[in-house]
Amino acid sequence: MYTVKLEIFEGPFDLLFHLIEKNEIDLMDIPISIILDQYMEYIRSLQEMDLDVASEFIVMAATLVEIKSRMLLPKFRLEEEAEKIEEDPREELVKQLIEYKKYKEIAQLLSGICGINRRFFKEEPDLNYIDKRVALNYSVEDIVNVYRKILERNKEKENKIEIKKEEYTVVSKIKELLTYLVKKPALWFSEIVRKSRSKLEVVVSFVALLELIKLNRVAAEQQTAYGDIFIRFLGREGRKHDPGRQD
Amino acid sequence: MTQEGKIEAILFAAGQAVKIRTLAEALEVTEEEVRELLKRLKEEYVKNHRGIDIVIFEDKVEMCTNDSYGDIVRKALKMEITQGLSQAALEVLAIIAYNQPITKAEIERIRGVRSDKPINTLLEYNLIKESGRASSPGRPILYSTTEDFLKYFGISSLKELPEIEPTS
Amino acid sequence: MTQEGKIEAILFAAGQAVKIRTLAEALEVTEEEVRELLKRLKEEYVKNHRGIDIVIFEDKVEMCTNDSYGDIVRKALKMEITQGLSQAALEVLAIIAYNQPITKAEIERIRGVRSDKPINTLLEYNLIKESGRASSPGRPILYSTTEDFLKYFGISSLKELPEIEPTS
Repeated sequence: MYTVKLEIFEGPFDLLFHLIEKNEIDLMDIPISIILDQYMEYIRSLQEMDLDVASEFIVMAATLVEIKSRMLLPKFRLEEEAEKIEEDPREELVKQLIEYKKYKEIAQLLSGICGINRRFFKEEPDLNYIDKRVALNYSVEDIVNVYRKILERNKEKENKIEIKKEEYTVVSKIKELLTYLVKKPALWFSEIVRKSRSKLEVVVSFVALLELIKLNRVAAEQQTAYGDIFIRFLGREGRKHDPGRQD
Repeated sequence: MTQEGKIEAILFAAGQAVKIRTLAEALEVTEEEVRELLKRLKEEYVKNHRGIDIVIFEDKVEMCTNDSYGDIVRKALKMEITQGLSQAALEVLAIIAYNQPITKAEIERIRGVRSDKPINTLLEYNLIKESGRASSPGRPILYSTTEDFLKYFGISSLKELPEIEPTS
Repeated sequence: MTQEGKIEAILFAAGQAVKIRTLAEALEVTEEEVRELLKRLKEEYVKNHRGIDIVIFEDKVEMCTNDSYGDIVRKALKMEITQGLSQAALEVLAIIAYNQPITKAEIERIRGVRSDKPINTLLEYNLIKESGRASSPGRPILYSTTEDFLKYFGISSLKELPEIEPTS
């Protein structure tokens, strides 16, 4: 099973914190390019180990890419626009990181004082000193309710085992795209978007596409900003690695 | 940590009689040494008028309430305890009521947790009883509800237990 | 008989949390005096490395084992070592403790990651509970911490949680 996932990091915020601390970065002035590179490096290393990457990590990668591009943009903006957009594109992310950090610290503190496995309670009164008629002030309803709850609890557990929520992962999406490209070696990205069942799936498909470009399996072309992307398949082994090809 | 402290913690957490041998094994001392420690512990309880006490019978020991405080304990518990079964005990009772006769292993499979303590409590309350042994390997004890169960829960026979379909 | 002995006896015999008010009425003293006695009792337990301890939360007090004897208790009573709380579960617990009642969506927004699993773990441990539904669309379930949360973390009341700075 590939459920090992990012066991070391609780989520994208956790990973970002690790990177910020490792690089001794000021939270108020994060060098997005450096962080983005290291973030992607980590995710890629997981993919190389053939581990599935939880979709939240992919969404964060897309957010970082967006922040990076927005930080490059103002240079090319018209003056009036530049004035209007004064805010730091990192602001929202930093706010979230600071909030998350608070609870990460509290969690640490709670872990130190947690009595589970260490502190035991008695749970039952000493029968010698209580009036049975008072202590057993129950009706058959109580038994029925308790038993119903047990059955429901067990049923829920079973359901949880049976229905595993579908998750989109870059690795599986790359495989899916490759299979599709073999049948249809040229297509528009909008086609993939149309087939997606959620925004998340679109994001994951997009990251998968970037990976395929990097691996030289496809060529992509975008004529205008925000325009559709034309994708061309370069063969199963990619252009560079194609053993049958002679340049 | 002290040796007496260890024994005190184990006896409190057990909530029932514990074998001297069990204590000896846990503390990695001889049974004689455990008996010596228990004697010292009891002396300390008596000397300092503690609210707790221990009773030793044959090869077992159990923590209990110091009976000289019996009156005030009864008075306080009368105000405090209107429903004396823990959630765990109620769950075990419900499982036995609907599946009797049933073994401990089956109860624990349904609940997903160890259930010695609540079973013991229910036996003490006389709400359940041992009713033979299963034919499965090890011939485990089977448990059923008692007449007292019917009496305290206000039904005249088990047939009156409503059927349950798990709703979802 | 001593006042501490009386309290000790009541708390032991109750086997559950007892209201400070009940103790005051039983001992015929004020609640402040009970709190003072509880403080002395706890000090005595700590100083002498007793196996038992008391935990005070909100307006109640309950007897329990001393945390430092946890390992030997588990060993002696052959308790399975339940998996401790994961980092994820502790994060969710922290978020709920400071923002209760709170929905799953809000928890996940703060953590930036799906949190079904840790929420279920906390429900199984009875450290959090469902406490109604939000009025927002879909009427999502609200979660709050339980009394067991205070008991197992030795927090006397939610107000006692360390303050957290809005910025760092």
